[in-house]
Amino acid sequence: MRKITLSQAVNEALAEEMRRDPTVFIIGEDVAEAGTPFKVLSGLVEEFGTQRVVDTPIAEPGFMGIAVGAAMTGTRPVVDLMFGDFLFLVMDQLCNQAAKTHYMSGGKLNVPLVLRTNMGATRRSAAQHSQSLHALVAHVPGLKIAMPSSAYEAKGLMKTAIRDNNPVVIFEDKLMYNDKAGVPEEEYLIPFGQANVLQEGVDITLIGTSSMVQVCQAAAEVLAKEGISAEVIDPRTIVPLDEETLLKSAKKTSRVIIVDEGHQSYGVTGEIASRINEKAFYHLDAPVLRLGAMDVPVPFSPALEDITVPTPERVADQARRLVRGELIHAA
Amino acid sequence: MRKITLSQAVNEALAEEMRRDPTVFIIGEDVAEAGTPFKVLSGLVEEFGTQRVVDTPIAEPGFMGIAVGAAMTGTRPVVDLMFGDFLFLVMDQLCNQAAKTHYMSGGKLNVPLVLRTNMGATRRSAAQHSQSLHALVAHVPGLKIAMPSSAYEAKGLMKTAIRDNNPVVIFEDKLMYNDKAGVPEEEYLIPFGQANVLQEGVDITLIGTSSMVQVCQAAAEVLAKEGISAEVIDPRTIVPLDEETLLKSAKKTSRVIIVDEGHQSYGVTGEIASRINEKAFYHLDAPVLRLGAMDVPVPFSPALEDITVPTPERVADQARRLVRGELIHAA
Amino acid sequence: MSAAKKTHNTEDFLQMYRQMARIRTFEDNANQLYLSAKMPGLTHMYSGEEAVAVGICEALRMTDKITSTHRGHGHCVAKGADFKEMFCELLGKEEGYCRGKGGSMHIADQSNGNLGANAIVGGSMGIATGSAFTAKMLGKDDVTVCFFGDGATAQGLMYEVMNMAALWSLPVIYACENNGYSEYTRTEEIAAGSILGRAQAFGIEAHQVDGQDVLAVNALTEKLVDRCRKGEGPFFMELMTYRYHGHHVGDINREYYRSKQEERDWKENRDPIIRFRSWLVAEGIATEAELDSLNADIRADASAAVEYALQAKYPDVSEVDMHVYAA
Amino acid sequence: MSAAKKTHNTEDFLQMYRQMARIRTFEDNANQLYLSAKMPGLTHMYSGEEAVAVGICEALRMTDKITSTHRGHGHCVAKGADFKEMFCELLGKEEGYCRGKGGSMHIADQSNGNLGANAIVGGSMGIATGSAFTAKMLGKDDVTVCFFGDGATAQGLMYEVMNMAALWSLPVIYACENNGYSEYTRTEEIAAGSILGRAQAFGIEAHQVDGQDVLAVNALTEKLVDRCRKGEGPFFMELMTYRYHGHHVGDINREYYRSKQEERDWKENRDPIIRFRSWLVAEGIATEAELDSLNADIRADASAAVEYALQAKYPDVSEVDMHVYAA
Ligand SMILES: Cc1ncc(C[n+]2csc(CCOP(=O)(O)OP(=O)(O)O)c2C)c(N)n1
Ligand SMILES: Cc1ncc(C[n+]2csc(CCOP(=O)(O)OP(=O)(O)O)c2C)c(N)n1
Ligand SMILES: [Mg+2]
Ligand SMILES: [Mg+2]
Repeated sequence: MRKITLSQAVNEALAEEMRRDPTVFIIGEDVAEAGTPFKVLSGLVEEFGTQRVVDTPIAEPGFMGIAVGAAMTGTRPVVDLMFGDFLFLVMDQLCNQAAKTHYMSGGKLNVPLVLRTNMGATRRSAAQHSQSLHALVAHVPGLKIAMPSSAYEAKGLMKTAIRDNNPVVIFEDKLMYNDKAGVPEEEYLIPFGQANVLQEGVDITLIGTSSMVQVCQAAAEVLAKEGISAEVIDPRTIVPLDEETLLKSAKKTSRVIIVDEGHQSYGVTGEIASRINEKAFYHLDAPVLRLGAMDVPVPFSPALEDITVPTPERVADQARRLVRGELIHAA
Repeated sequence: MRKITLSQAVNEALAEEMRRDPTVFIIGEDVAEAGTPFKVLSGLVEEFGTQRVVDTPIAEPGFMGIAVGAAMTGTRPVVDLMFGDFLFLVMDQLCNQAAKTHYMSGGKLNVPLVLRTNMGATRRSAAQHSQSLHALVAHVPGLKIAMPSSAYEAKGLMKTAIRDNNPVVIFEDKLMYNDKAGVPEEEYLIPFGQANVLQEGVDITLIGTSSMVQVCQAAAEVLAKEGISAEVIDPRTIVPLDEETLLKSAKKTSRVIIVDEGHQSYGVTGEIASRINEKAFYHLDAPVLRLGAMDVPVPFSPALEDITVPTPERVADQARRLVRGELIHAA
Repeated sequence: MSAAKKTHNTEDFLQMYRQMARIRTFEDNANQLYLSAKMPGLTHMYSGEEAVAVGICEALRMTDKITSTHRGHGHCVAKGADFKEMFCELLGKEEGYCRGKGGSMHIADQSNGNLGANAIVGGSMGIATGSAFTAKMLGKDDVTVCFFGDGATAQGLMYEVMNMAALWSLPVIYACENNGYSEYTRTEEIAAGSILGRAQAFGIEAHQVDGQDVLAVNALTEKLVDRCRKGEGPFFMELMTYRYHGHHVGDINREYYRSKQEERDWKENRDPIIRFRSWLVAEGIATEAELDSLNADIRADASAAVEYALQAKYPDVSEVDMHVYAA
Repeated sequence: MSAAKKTHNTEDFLQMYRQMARIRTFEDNANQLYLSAKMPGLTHMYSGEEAVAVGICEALRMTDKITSTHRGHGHCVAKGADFKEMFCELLGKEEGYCRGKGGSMHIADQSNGNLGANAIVGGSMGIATGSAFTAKMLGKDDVTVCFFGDGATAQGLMYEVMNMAALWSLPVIYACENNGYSEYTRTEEIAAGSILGRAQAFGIEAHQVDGQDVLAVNALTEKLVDRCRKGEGPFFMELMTYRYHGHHVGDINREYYRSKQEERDWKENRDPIIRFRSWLVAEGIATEAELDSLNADIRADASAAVEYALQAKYPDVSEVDMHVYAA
């Protein structure tokens, strides 16, 4: 299978959907000629024109609001939010308006929009350009949240997101834009709410989101050499969440670690851990462990930034201790 | 001890702190002559004047930003955000600016401000005026989050919040403004990060936030009649969280339910449950259970709204089943 | 009363009268439901501002869109909604426009182009602009009117979307209902400079109009809607008006922020319905008797709708988690 | 070159020259650090815009405050910062102004009244206005200058806080650095109407000034600062300027959004340092030789600071969770 970058995969997904459906359009800052600072959209304006690849002023709440209204009236906007950190600017339009309109209208109005944004630290971009804020939007009913972990995933999830009749927030890891993966030439979609078991195992389950899937895979490799067989699972979408697959694995391995790049507290790891604890409690041999990013604003200094995020070493270390039963907290 | 309403308690806390410290001021919509729609601030403008009880235009991001700058330069603003739902409008100034400034400046700049807002459904105010959004801000490092559960708590926590050198978000339950409790005439403060054990018990621990403390207490009463002894705990602040007290209780009773009025998924209950599971796992006889608000936008219709939030009946019911060992999920 | 456009016939005029009277009657009934504790929650009355909603909406087609506010009953009626579904919504009943899920502050009537009331002040400005974006992108000649209050001009979102609407020549009309107050605060205290001037600074043609004069509002709107359809939008209108009731139905003691004298003056000397009625009679378009009977019909209609809504059933509890996501 | 105020003496003029030259030199070194892969991340160069920061900051006292932007090195130097702590910060070292935690986009120098750069476009507008609020509330006569780019005028926050600043007569000056571009987009494409007009519509006195003429900028600022201290604020300035480098150091191929000819024209014909240098020499305030030696000193100073910063140590890993909360 040909290999393309995550960036190309997103670009292809958008181009294919825009060809298929003339109501799909892109709106955001420097999306047209510049193709975004990450160059993910290069070439799209040439094919679809500035009416469908729309450059905006630097007014995130404004163009988010415009997208909501456009979506309510018959189009399918793909909003390009340059950095995930700017989510804080569009929360009202996203969470008070887009997320609630279908419900508040008793099902009469739909808001089929996609908010494309990114996440991920260790790019030396400091506290306002490095956050992974997916937990925030996952807390708001009415939104769906997708977290692609590779080029293949990014394309399939993006196409599904565009066809979904609800507001979908899709987080790309900005450090993965140049990572390549096999992506078929033929069209495919990846359904929401179906986790992907990347590797089967019997001793422990490693659940990772976005780039933490790679971190889990790397940890699994290390563990394998030590005779520990890890199952690696990518939930793909955290809303809807494929509880069934996660629970099945937890019951099988009886040990679970959840790895996510959002801040650990009040975030994604706590939710997934709680659901597993609640519904697979009597199958667990050890507490479900969590590894999120540290609860600190992302520091600029490389010396500090690198230790704020989960690494394969730390995942492997925790896994080892879980399997060896070393993590029994003193009474 | 005299009894006063939660509303009066907040008013007193503000007045006392404003008398003590001339740099404290209040800023928000209709806070002066109107004393806010909930009349919580009545009388303050008469005592402190419009220079310190500042009416603003309807511009939440704007006055939040002004408060951040004011706090950085030597004053202590108390921002009045009329409804907790409007948090979505101030997230950038609160989470990208206020929460991170101290860290980003390497400790050189402080942002000692209080954001007073509210939470709570069942007031027939529908989806944009009923949300309990404390989990969102709890996820952001740099903010402290207080959730008073009575007039007594509201006064003591507010005074501590004003003296804290960090941005503090304090959520009042808008349905409790007229609820009375004993509040001493003498000054007192309630330290952050110290949970309150309202009632000791041995069979099960009920952890509740804000008005859910009352819900837990009511459930405990019902359970007591059935011979089930429940311990009721109010964490008071969810950031910082008094893990120690919660773990101690969990280890003692070996069964825990967490009750919170925010949406259940990706919220407060998951975090607290995970920490207890993780650190008291080998002491638990049953999975930690969670009762949050339903994962739906708050509906207007009373017929629907009332069933979205946890009630004493549902808490008692879950507690009973936990104690009786009925909650073992099928493998 | 300003001169009516020649294109209007008797039925057009009576329709404007009828719609204004329907709004007033709707609100009187809603207030009564509140006072008799039959309505859940609070609501914001549109009484006094009828000429704004009616003057504008009578210049629109059914396929044109509007966005509305927390004070939205008037817009909803003016854009063609039925009493029955409206009262059902206000009472949280299953047959309401939003199946009882939205209530007064979120009432929407998609079939008539009302994209919904909004409980976030200024919250619909992006939505209205986006609706105009759709029209332009899909090559339709629909126009969108964005209703909002003077208080909402303080929200930055307005300037963000006006900038884009101007840059992209979108068919949207920003209709600022300046009723002199936002909640308990006078407009002068919250708006520096000039509201019209702000729109103009973004290159948007802006007009002030007497919001108590339904014909003036209608004439201006017709002109602007027409130009919007030709791609000459956006436009901005500031409609000078007044709300008779408190900020919401529970706001009874208002003297600390506005005088009874002021209220009396607007009600007695500038009421949009009284003024228009006199004009209709003076011009020989309708007799007092005809208008009285029209009013009586509206009142009967409203009473019947209220009765119906009071008896109607609440949504089944199983609906609580329906409509969180669209299929 | 506009006439200098009589109050200025030779040292004032040389200080302006020195500060502009220091900024240029700082940026040349920072760019070099990037090109040689010694600096973590990206950074935004201020070169070309020196007269703006210096003309303004030379009209301020140390206790006056400024807020800065993602393109903030110039503001930081102009407000009195030292090279050593600045380069340490850019390299993420412990001795940096923010102990390496902020980096280029968050550099702050509280001791000189710089409340910090900001990586959210427009994000500091509230902060600057709040700083002015403090001055007014505490009865100090400090003035705050809010620096921001033309692109930031699209952010609604600006209109929200200008409204309040105008209503409350706050001592704040909004300084719009109009360098013709926001990222890869020309200002005309993102700003409808008139930037000055927008401020004026909020009742704020607004001035446009040649941002390449340090004396013009300084003279205007002195006047406005003075009036701010007397309670006549707020004010708005639009400073017409140009950035020589790309949007950030990595933005090398710029021809798709602006021509080399345009860049050359600004650099050769409108450079603020060259212009001011000729004026200083023509007026007999300094000789070419004196200025050359001044430049040489600055270059040496910068090299030493860079060397120091490169050798300096990173913060200890234990610092990672320090400063999340203040004691
Ligand atoms: C974002 C937001 N802030 C505050 C409120 C509370 N609120 C509801 S209506 C209102 C006043 C609105 O005034 P205006 O826009 O003039 O409309 P009017 O009520 O006069 O029709 C306020 C402050 C709100 N609903 N939303
Ligand atoms: C809220 C926000 N949106 C977008 C960006 C990305 N961004 C950084 S600088 C910039 C352009 C700013 O233009 P301008 O304000 O004119 O300043 P200049 O770079 O020209 O100095 C953009 C879009 C950002 N940092 N913050
Ligand atoms: Mg008003
Ligand atoms: Mg610029």
